[in-house]
Amino acid sequence: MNLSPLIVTYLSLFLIAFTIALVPLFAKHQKILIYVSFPLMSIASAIAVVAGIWSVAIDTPESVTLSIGLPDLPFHLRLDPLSGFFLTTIGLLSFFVSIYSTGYCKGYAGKRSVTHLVIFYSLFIAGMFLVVLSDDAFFFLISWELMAIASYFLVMFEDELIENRRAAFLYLVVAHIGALAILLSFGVLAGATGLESFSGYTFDAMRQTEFPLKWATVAFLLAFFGFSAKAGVIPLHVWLPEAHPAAPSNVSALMSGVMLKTAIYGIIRVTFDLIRVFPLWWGAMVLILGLITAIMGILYAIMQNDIKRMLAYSSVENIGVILIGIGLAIIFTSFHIPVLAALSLTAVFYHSINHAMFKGLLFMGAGALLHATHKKNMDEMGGLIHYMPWTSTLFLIGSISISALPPFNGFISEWLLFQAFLLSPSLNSPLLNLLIPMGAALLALTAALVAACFVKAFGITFLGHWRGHHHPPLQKMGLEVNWPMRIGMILPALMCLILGILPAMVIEWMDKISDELVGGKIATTAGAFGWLWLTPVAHERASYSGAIVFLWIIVVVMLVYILLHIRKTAIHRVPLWDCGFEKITPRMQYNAASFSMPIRRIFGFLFNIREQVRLSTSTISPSFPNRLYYRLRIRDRFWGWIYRPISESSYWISRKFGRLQQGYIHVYLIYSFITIIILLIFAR
Amino acid sequence: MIELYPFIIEAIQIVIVLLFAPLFVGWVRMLKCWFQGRTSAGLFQPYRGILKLFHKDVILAENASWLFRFTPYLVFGVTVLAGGIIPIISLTLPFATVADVIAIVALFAIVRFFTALAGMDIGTAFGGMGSSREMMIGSLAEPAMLMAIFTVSLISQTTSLSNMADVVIHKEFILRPSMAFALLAFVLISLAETGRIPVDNPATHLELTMIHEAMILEYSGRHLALIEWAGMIKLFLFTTIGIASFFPWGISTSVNLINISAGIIFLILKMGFLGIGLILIETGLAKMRIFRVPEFLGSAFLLSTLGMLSYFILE
Amino acid sequence: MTLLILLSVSFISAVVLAFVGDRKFAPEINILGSAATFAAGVGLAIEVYMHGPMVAGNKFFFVDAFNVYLAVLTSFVSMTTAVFSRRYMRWEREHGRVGHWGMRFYHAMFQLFIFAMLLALLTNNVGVLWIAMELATLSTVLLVSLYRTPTAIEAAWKYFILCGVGIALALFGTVLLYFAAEKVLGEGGEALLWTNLSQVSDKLEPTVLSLAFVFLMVGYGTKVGLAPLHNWLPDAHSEGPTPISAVLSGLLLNIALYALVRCKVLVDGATGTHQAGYIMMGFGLLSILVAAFSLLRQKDIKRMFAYSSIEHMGIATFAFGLGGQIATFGALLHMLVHSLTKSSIFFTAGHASQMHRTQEMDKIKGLLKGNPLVGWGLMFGVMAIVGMPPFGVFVSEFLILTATMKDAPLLTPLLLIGIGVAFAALFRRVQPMVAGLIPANQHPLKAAHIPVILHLVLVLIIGLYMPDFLSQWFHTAVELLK
Amino acid sequence: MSINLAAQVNSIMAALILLTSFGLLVQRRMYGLLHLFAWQGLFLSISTAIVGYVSGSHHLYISSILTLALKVILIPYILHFLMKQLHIHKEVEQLVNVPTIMLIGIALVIFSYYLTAPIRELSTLVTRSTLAVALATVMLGLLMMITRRHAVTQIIGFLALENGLFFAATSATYGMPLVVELGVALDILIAAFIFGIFFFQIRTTFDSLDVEQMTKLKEED
Repeated sequence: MNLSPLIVTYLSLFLIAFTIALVPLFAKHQKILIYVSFPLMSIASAIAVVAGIWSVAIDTPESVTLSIGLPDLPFHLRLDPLSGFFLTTIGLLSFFVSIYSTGYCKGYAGKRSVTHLVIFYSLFIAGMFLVVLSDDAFFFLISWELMAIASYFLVMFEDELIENRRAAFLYLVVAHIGALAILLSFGVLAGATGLESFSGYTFDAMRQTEFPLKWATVAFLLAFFGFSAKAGVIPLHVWLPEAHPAAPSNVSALMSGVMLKTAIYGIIRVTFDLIRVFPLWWGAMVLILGLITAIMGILYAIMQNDIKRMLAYSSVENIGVILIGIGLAIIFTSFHIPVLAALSLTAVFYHSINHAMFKGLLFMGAGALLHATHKKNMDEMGGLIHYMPWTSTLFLIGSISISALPPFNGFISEWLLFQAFLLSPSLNSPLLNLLIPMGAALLALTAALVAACFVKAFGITFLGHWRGHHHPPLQKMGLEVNWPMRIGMILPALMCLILGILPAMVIEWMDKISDELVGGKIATTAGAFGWLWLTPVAHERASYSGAIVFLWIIVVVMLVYILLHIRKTAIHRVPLWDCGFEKITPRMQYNAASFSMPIRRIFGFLFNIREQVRLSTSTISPSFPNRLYYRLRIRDRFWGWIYRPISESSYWISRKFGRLQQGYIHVYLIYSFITIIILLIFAR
Repeated sequence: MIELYPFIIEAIQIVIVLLFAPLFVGWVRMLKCWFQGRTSAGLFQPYRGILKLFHKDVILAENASWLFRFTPYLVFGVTVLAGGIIPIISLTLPFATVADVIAIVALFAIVRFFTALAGMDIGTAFGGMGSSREMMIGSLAEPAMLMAIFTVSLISQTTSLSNMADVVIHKEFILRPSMAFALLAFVLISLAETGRIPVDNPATHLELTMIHEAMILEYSGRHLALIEWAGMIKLFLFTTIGIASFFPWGISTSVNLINISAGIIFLILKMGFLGIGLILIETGLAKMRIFRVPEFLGSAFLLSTLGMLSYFILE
Repeated sequence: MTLLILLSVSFISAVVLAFVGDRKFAPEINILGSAATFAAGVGLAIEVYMHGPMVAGNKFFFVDAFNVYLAVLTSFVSMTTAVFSRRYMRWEREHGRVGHWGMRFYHAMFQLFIFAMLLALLTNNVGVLWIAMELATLSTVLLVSLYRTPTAIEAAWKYFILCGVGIALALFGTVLLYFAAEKVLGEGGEALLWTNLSQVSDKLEPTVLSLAFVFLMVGYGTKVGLAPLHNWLPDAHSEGPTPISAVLSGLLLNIALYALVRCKVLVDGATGTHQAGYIMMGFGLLSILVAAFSLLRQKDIKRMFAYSSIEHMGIATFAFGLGGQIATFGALLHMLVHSLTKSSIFFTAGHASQMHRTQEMDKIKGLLKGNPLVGWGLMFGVMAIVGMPPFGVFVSEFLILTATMKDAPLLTPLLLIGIGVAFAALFRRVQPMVAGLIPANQHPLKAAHIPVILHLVLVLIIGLYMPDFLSQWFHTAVELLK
Repeated sequence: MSINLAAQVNSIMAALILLTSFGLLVQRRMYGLLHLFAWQGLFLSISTAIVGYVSGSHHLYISSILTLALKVILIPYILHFLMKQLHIHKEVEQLVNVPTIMLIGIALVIFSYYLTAPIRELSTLVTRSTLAVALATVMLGLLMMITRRHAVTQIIGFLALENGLFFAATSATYGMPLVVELGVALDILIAAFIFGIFFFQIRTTFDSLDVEQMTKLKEED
């Protein structure tokens, strides 16, 4: 048997199955369970990465039909570059996270059973792998829901907390409704193939069918709705900031980092591979939704004080950025500009893998904080840079990357996206000519707000003084997390850097995907000046070299440092300047709420904010209040706009239906009576 | 064989950036004194200030972390890098391809990011306040800045500053409404980004009005020197970005030594005039309340977006 | 021969249990009888599978792919329910909820009920089908009031009256059917046999048949639990002993639907229009919506799952009404997986309410920790029933929904609303029951684990790997129902 | 007896059955109900016998005898016995708005006639016109169940409804196959025992046979 990417993938899947099978053996020995299963999972993920990279590189789709499934619809698997790319992304992060989990889950040992965690964690990763591999509607949905169920149980892992349960419930409901929409979308597509037999459900049959525009639109809208529900596109996002923080941090990392990407995969697969019709307004719609998602996501993120919630909202923002790219790709394809479409898609892919890396890293960092301090609220932390040097540095790298600062990776994808905006010529559509500048503007605004958000996150959490009640909380250096967790974070941090300084190579690797989907390539130009330079379209138009920026910064910093240290000047450590007060306390620091206050003021109209200030004055000197209460509550407006009405109207209908059954048998008999009379009239 | 000549020009430009930046600040301060009827400290006072700071010992707060000490170096390094990319005296810089204008904006974002973090590191109320305000201003100014430059780059169909300048130099001069909008926006943003009146006042340490100064309040000695110097370079660079995007005429388009020298002279002249313009604005306006700043920046953002829109609609 | 064994075993067991039903070994007899029935059912199925449909007993019985699969399903679920009821009823008896007579009655009626259902399935005679259906109702009516509580009696009375009226209307429909068939097939017994009717269905008088269908629809529809004729169902399910709820929900509804579908095929053949299908779709859709929204306000665990049964019967009815290869396949599959899943849910729900001494869901908590089997069983059962893959219900819902999207796309939003609301409503209630810490009012319990696990594993297997013979079966049945 | 005459007699029987149905609908006294019901059974039995005679299908005689035994003798006796046991034979049931009920009843008869009109055209049997009456009886039985609140009267309504069915089976089609009729009779017998048990259960639990009390199980809150 010749070794091929698909066979390597099998290996990975078998290893996962093996891991799950091992769990019962070690259920009694929780520590061993952790030490066995998570390393196995990381190996399995690493194997998947190999398969993914390989399959993208060789660019020959492989497919296989399993002998299980429905009678005439066995499971179809297919590994093409698109799946390969997402397999790589998912595999990479789960590789890192599995290493991290080995250390992280040790914290649970002795406190609660991790058996479920291990099983569902493995199933979750397997589900994500299978989603990108599946090649028929039925198997896709099975994998999709496997992923959803597994993550649902993971969110509910600490099920004694009512808010976790609520979050998990909300998550599952939204996910399931989304899945139903996807199902219907596949129903439309399969229906268009004729659906003479079950084989109409395969993606292959759909690929070979030309869809009439009307049905293509229905299918696209349904699929987009379904996948958006998973991806957390505003206004379908509300579950996300609830569910992602509720899960254990390693799971949050996976959920935010890669599970959302499966939805992106779904959108791309359905739009560019299955439907292959590109009306302009689809692109415009996706673009607009992406913009709204990005800007609202990051604004909500800035408002959060819970670090994991903040990260979750930031994921919403990143999904928005990715959607912007997809929207542009659709627009350009509908105008038959394959090169620009390829550029946008490349940005999409790049941002997908980037976001997987830095969001994974950041969630792992948040997990490390939780692990060490048992706190999620930024306002109770501070000064941790002294106690957790590793975590803080790695979190800083994550923050820089996500803020799209060179030379790290976040910048590359955002840069590509800006290029796509700027290269778009005057298109023959007034709407787009308005939309594209507005889009660029909002994207720029988003990028800037992200930086503000992560300055806040890092600054409040790691810098300054400890804000908690007991000060100083902890002996120095006693908090740093263990080595598996550190390695689990170091690796994605390295990936952030590598992706940031070697973009041309990465783009060359993944260029086949966009070629296959939209028939355009950028790698020949993108890498035209060697691996050092990224020139997406032409050298004259734009170029960037992450490596040189990186080297330059290092060289100059070193140079200046050395120059300034030739002549020794002393450093005097002194107490803080206290402006003449008696004593400066940690409570005088800016905290999370006050940091975001200016931005809250500016964009306040977008939120449902309730601010309460109450002074309690003593009777002796009324002009000097002895206490001041401040209360701030920020709510997602979409709750009130969409979710509450839906739930309230459901209960309203439910009450009305309840009236049907009022206990009187006579009334029930009347129903029968009326039913039969109506039907008789109808039948006559 | 890589040509050595452009690298020499690159080196010259970096030296010019390093040396001219304090000079420009000195010039502005001098002008300001004259306008306000005071005696100025002289054109070279900024050099003296920086040198003095370099010779002083560093006083560091007890709880300052490595980040606090690392920031000045990084800020300085990044700023100088930006100085090597922007076409100031010549368009044929080897470094010009390292980063385009988006990357330059991102480089300034790095500076802001780390300065803000450093401001929060010590844990004083001032530092946090400065950082918070700085990020607020930055989050509005940065997109506006990008938009303003995007407008120019849409016209020239490139985002590389050198090529943008090249196109503007060689194309026939047309009065474009989009350019006018962009220029106006750019001026507003530059004032905000470089911490000038009416957004920030670089000359005072009045507690509640500080933004940039609040963040670097705890710095001393060489750290402060680096940050101050980097700040001066930043002012200088913003001016040169403006020149390169809107008035590039005079910048050398070849590696010819005469052209380069002409470029330097043009630069000095332009800077001189821009300094006067800056002072006119600064003395004509008063410092705004902090929550008026969003309106100010918002209008800049609006203007720059209008510029881009008018490119798509009118041109 | 196997057919005779199949029917007689349950009848004989019923008679025997009527005398010894309160003894210690009675549950074992009950299990043994059901197991023998199941074995006979499997034997019959193999016969049919090998030799095709058959007619036996002087044309009195008729077995084809459609009813033999339901017969196997019926005997299987009744067997597992018998296993479940051993522990369940022992507990009930130990806690004084039923006495000697009650036990006797319970066991005898349980077997009689199975007999009635099997007779209804296997008979060739439309009239006998009706009789068997009535017998099935009558044998369970008093089981519903077994506990003699006021609500139990109320439920049983409603069940008795509503189903009695319903089934009477079905008889009227049968008479009309006979009226039409008589002209083609001549007087006498021949005119009521499926085998004959289905051959001449295109010759039957369409106006009479469409009238007949109305009566049959309302009549058997009452038994299927279709809205707005469903009102007896939640009451009867919540008040009777849990094993009875399980078989009522899992089996009786199926049988009634079976009768309905058989009639629909005849009517379709006669009228040549899709009118019967539309009526079924309408009932199905209405049931889905009514049940889904009613689910939102449930407080009683068994009552809630009774509504879920209405919803699923609605789905199956809708799919049968929709017709077409894929939808019919889906509907057949749905009947199978629904009865397996729902009975296992009732098993766990019954144990859960025994553990907490109440059927009120607000007081049931911490099942996962308290009794992992019951907790996980309930959790996975509910996951399966709401249509989460990889369980079998998902497969059928997948087929039905996609087929609907193809043939009647405008109805899918309604279906979607129904399924979505039902999903949310069920999960909202089940999650707090299984999650969390063990409450003070929870008592340990020895649960009957085999039936639960067996059912869920079967549903899982069907979802992932449907055996060939099963799909062939369904395909043959689909052909029959065309 | 000629076929024509038989048909005429049968029509009269049908009319009487319909009349008794109306009588059942408005009769307040328990005993009166019981008697009316027995009368209805008797008419049904006679009608069945006549149809049997006309059609020459002899199993209808068995049906006729069965009806006589069950509907005229056994079930009324059981009901009588139960009423005595439960001390309800003297009870008088409150009826609301008799005229309206009557009007609805008449409307139902017209409706039944309207419905069965096309079928009547098809039928070649002499008894064809009785189908409308049978349907009307069924409907009136249902109406009676809807309007009455006493358990016993509900059951009588139910049995009247079954009478209608039976009448349909015999008169519209010259009888169902014997096995079916036997089975139906058996079911009715079992049902009679079951409602007997129920009356006791309801009585002991609720102290009265008024079904209005049984409204605990409902969705409204």
